[in-house]
Amino acid sequence: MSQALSTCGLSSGYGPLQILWDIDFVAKSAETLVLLGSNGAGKTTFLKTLVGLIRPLSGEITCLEKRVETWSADRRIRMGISYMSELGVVPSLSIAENLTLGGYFQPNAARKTQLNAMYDRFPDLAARKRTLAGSLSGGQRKMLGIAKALMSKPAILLLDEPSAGLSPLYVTQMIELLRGLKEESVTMIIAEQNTKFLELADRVSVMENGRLSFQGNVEDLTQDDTLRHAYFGIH
Amino acid sequence: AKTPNQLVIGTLYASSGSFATSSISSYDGLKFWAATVDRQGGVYVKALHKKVKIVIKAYNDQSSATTAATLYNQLITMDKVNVLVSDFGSVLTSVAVPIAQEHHQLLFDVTGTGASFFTKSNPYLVLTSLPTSAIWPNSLANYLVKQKTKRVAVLYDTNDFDQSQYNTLVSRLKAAHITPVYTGGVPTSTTNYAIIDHAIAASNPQAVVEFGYPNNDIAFLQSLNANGVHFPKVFTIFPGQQLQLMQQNVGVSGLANTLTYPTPPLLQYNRVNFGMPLSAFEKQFPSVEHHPVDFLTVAGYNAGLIIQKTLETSPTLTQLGMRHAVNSFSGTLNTIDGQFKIDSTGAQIGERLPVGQLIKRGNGLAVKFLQH
Amino acid sequence: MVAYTILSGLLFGLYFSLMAIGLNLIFGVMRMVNLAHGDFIMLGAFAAFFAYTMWNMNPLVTMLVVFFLFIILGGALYYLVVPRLLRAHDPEMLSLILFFGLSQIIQALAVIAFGNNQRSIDYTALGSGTVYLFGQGFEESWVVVASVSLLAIILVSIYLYVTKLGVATRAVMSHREEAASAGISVHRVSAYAMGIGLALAAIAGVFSPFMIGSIDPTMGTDLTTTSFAIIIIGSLGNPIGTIVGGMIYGLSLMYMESYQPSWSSLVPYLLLFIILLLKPSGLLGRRMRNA
Amino acid sequence: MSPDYVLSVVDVTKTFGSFTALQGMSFHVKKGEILGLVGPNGSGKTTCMNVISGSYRADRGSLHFMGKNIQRTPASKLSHMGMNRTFQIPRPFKGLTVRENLQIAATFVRREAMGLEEIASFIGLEDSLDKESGMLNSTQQKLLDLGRALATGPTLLLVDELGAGMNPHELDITIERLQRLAKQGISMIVVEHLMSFVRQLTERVIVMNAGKEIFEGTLDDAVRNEEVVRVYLGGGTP
Amino acid sequence: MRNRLKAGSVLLVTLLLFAVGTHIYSNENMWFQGMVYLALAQGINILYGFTGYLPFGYVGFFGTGAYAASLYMTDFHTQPIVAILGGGATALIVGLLLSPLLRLSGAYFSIGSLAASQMIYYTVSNPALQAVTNGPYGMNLEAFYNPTASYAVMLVILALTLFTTAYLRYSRTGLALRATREDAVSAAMAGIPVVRMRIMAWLLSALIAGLVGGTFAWHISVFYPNTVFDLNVSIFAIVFTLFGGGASLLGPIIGMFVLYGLYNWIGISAPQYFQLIYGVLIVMLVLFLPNGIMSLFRKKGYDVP
Ligand SMILES: Nc1ncnc2c1ncn2[C@@H]1O[C@H](COP(=O)(O)OP(=O)(O)OP(=O)(O)O)[C@@H](O)[C@H]1O
Ligand SMILES: Nc1ncnc2c1ncn2[C@@H]1O[C@H](COP(=O)(O)OP(=O)(O)OP(=O)(O)O)[C@@H](O)[C@H]1O
Ligand SMILES: [Mg+2]
Ligand SMILES: [Mg+2]
Repeated sequence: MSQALSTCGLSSGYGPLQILWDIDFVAKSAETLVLLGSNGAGKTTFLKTLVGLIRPLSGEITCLEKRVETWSADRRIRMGISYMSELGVVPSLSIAENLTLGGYFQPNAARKTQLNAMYDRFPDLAARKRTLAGSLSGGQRKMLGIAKALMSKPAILLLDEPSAGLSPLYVTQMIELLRGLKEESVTMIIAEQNTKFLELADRVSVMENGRLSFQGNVEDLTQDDTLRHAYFGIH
Repeated sequence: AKTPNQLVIGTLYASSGSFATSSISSYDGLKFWAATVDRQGGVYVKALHKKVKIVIKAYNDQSSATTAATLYNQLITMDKVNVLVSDFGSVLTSVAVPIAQEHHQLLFDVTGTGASFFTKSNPYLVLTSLPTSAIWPNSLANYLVKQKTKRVAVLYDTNDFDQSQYNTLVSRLKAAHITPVYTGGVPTSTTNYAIIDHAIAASNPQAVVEFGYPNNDIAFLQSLNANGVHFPKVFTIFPGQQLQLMQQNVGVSGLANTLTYPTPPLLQYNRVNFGMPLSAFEKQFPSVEHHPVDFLTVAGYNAGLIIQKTLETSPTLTQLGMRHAVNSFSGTLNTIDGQFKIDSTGAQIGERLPVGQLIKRGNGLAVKFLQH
Repeated sequence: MVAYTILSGLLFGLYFSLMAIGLNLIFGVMRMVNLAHGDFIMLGAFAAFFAYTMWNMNPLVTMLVVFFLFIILGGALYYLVVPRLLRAHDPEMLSLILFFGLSQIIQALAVIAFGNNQRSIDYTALGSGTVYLFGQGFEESWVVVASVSLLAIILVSIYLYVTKLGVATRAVMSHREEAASAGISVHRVSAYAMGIGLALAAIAGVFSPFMIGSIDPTMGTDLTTTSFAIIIIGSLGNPIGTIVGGMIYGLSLMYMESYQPSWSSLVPYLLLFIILLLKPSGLLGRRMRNA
Repeated sequence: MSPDYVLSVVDVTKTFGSFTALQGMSFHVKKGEILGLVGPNGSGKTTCMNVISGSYRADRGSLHFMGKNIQRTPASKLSHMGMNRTFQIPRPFKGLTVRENLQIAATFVRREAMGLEEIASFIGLEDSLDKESGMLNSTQQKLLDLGRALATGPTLLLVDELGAGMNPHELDITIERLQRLAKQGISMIVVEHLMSFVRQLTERVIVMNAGKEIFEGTLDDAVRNEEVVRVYLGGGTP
Repeated sequence: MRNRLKAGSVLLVTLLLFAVGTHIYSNENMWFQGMVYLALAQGINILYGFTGYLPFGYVGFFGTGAYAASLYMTDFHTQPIVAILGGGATALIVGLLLSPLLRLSGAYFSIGSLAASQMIYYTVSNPALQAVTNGPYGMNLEAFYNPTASYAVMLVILALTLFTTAYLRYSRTGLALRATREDAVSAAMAGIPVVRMRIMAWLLSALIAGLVGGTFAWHISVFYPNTVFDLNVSIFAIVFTLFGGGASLLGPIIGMFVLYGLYNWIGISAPQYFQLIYGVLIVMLVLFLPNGIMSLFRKKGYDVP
């Protein structure tokens, strides 16, 4: 299996404030990786750096065999990365426009078919095409966010807390959806807190205070006492 | 160094803002006068019994009255100028009047003709050019009456200068039993007269009088041309004062046949007994100041002449002393700008403005005098 | 008289929309309050003046040249100031001050370069005839300008609401970081918007000698306030609203000039004020939830 | 109106334009009770909190807090009366320090409440008191919202998705904190999607769907309710 | 305690400087205008620095105060000082009438207040109201002209203004205003009566501008509507505040001394380039020192009043 996305010695942060320290990370092609980590550990920062919204301080990022750390975000996204941020949507555009935005680099015809596919998959969105994303509830926004991220038929999908604020039914649906994508061999890196997502994971990475403290499969994680304690509580 | 070997004249000008064009002209006129006298070794100052060079200290008020107030103060209190000359126009002169009075400094007012400035209680003010605006329109009123113009439309801009013209004109006309068929005041900032033209045309006038500042006159005359609205007689003020500027903007055909108050250089006074006559001024001024001759350059120059005469006459350099000297030669002085004569409040009453019509001659315009 | 007033209000309304739309675009896309807007109009006006007096260039040609020049100028200006400004705490308010400074610079340079005189272009440069609309005669130049304005506004609307770049532009308007996450090159899109915004101001300037009268280096300040009134009446950040704003402004201004000229200067501000109080987000504004 | 009720909501309706977000909601909160408010996304839970806390005004219906009609009472007044809340998207005073954030609430609402230090350690921010609150991460900001609410000494606390984005360990700590507050007699309405969280905290839940109440009772009964399962929980119980 | 000492000494030094200033540099008009701008800058500071509302039309209150005070003097022959108080009160009433503007936010508010001030201006200067306000032809208070007394009154008003800002800087009212500025919804939840606090700051700044306007009118004694409704008055006051740094006592003082000093210095010696230099300075300031001079001190860890 080839590598889809990897970093080597990656450090990153906001201006003078360094958040990530020396991260070596590998995601193989068609693999699903769940990124755990307590609050403020730097998961969001890591994803943003991968996609190019934050310039790394040092280190390398390799994506689909190309060195991309100096590339702008749009260039990386055009290569086939897709990123769903914690916010996920553009508030003052309508649902339809958000989706168009998601398929920005697609040819017109492909975008149309993909758009219809999304409406089929998310009937709630189809019902309110012209509603502004900004007036949706928290969970509705997440749904729109994921649909938008899928519009570009990405090879690599980065998701920042897709389940935060989702109702149980939707969480189940979200997991089903991602399982489908997994079968389509999309490489996924999912920053999550909800342990149900571990069902999906081929491997797990744990981030602590801006460093990668664990990378391995789910069994190894549950075997590790300290980690288990930290991430699954006392149960 | 008991006796100074130079005299400082302090003044303001506006390099930007709404009064800039006029202000620069009159400032250039004053500078020209200073250059002229300095070339002859200066002005003879009676109080010092010798010739003294003239230095002009000038600040830029950018057409702001507030800034001007500070700068007048600066000239008086910090620079301690010997002679104070105001900037162009009523607005920029207005703030100088109380400041000069408070500091007992005589103010030579070049063109600030607002009637309210001149009071018996303030001896520190002298107007050097132009009559106070209240007496300008006499000749115009006489002309209209004599021509039996029954239907007159009067449009004016709402500022001191134009409003007092308007008031005077209308009361003179009413005295002759002519009630204007249309009157209207518009903001001085008006630059588009198309709609107003239509409104005036609806009253079907024989003569239309527009009192404005240069910008207003330009915009008004332009819109008449562009609209194709035609009035038998049209009067505006500034073609007579700043013909070149008007001609540039309105064009010869746009100005042809309109009425105005001609002033120097359109109007030539022949009995000049002090300073250059018009012909000499027209020859020398452009080469010194690189600025075409217009009325305001003449007015600026004229202010210099009045100051010169004051210094030559006054036995002392105190401000009130100079004021007395002005009184002493009032009525005897004939300059390029006509007779200089002031009343007891310091207001100019010697100059009278005739009415003239601009006539196309060759590629340019000439004046036909209609009423003195 | 009534018909004349209404029609001229509509003609001027179109022109006023053109005058203001660039300001709205810039505000919408990058939340920058361009207080130098009127000064760019002034620069356009002087471009038209010099092109006409020196080379006898038709203002319509000047318009095209100016449009491309100002797109470049706007793009450059964007990269020079905006990215830096956006890093500050309250960019919207600071932009107000920054562009005020810029406005001072432009005015000062213009006074130094062009002098203070009022200038105007021969009104026949855009056609000297009279055009009859519904039995009322109008200056040909008004009709030409109004038509060009209409065309320009339609093009802007197509750009914003039909093209993909337009969706991207509006995404940037809404949320810069989210737009970047979707793969949009935020800086490039914004630079375009800035360029187009200034270029629209400049072409409005090219026509100003025919619509608002003579020009001078300090004319910009008033035009900026008028433009603001127009876009707020329509709604800030909504370019289509600008057309509504321009029309309302044009009509009420012409009405007042015909019947109550001394109160006409009050009109834009009164309208603006009333609309702000009745519907704080402008006539076409939509509100977002806040909790 | 029973004096035992801290809050009663009767027939409250709220619309946004043509969209009805709340449709005749009625319920009450007893003294010292933690009421769970759950429901699918967009069912109107946050809107309900907004109406109660005075951020929005109800179009119809009545609201009583501590026996007083609060339909037209502004939010600031409510906090003086002893009602406070946290936000789904946290909103601290970003330019001010954690300490100032807490101080403001404490000085403006003079009710009996925990001391500043106590609150700070309660929400686990005792080491960040002089940090600008904009620099905190989102969970910390949510906790700061909670801290600010506590500084006003509330009798009723509205907690909107405090747990979203916390890992299981942090969730446990948070649950324990909220239970401690309940023991002190603070009534709460808790909106949350994590069923384990809701189960540990509440005895009674209200399930909403499309702006209406569809169920009231214990969570265990809710889990067996057909409609609740269909619209909210889906197949398996989480 | 230390805070009070610091604020007190800043206050005292500033006032003392203006009290004896004319003996150092005798252009008293320059000092007077300096006080005018400083008081206005502090008025802006109270509103913008503490609540985030940037009133572009602040000059509306200034002009209102100037006109009201003048009319009280000329039409009712009141004592200048009483007339100035009346000017302040009138501005306060106008502020109250305009308080719905506070429903707007950000640029909307700025432009809305600008519109309001233009409305006042075009109403006051309208020829149709010549009988009341003398329309576009301005006011003449020659009969009351007294530069020395008006200078002293201005000094007192400045003292009150500075004192008010110092109070806000350190009181819980000031903290509450700043919280409102950060997040109004949260501020309400913290028990702050948001609307009332905002209106209070708004009225306070209106009152200051009204008093200053009245005194200015008395001092200058002849003026036209566009002198006292000149937009540049707002803009200067805003730029001075931002240059120094808002929400502090010292910021606007520094801003005024540096920029107004520069204004006079360049304006007097190199007038043709003044506007250019000023513009460049403002642009640089915003780009490189967006939080004002005070942020330099704060970065170094000094707590300045
Ligand atoms: N724009 C920013 N400027 C400065 N610091 C920031 C910024 N955004 C985040 N941080 C800091 O960076 C650190 C890591 O934040 P990050 O958002 O990456 O964490 P996370 O693991 O995604 O946490 P969460 O679970 O809350 O989403 C935190 O300490 C946070 O305070
Ligand atoms: N200010 C508003 N304007 C327009 N629609 C709104 C507004 N506030 C809420 N809504 C709508 O009301 C509905 C309920 O929203 P609300 O935020 O209350 O849902 P919720 O139950 O809290 O959902 P979630 O669990 O996803 O947070 C949603 O469909 C939302 O789009
Ligand atoms: Mg995160
Ligand atoms: Mg919610």
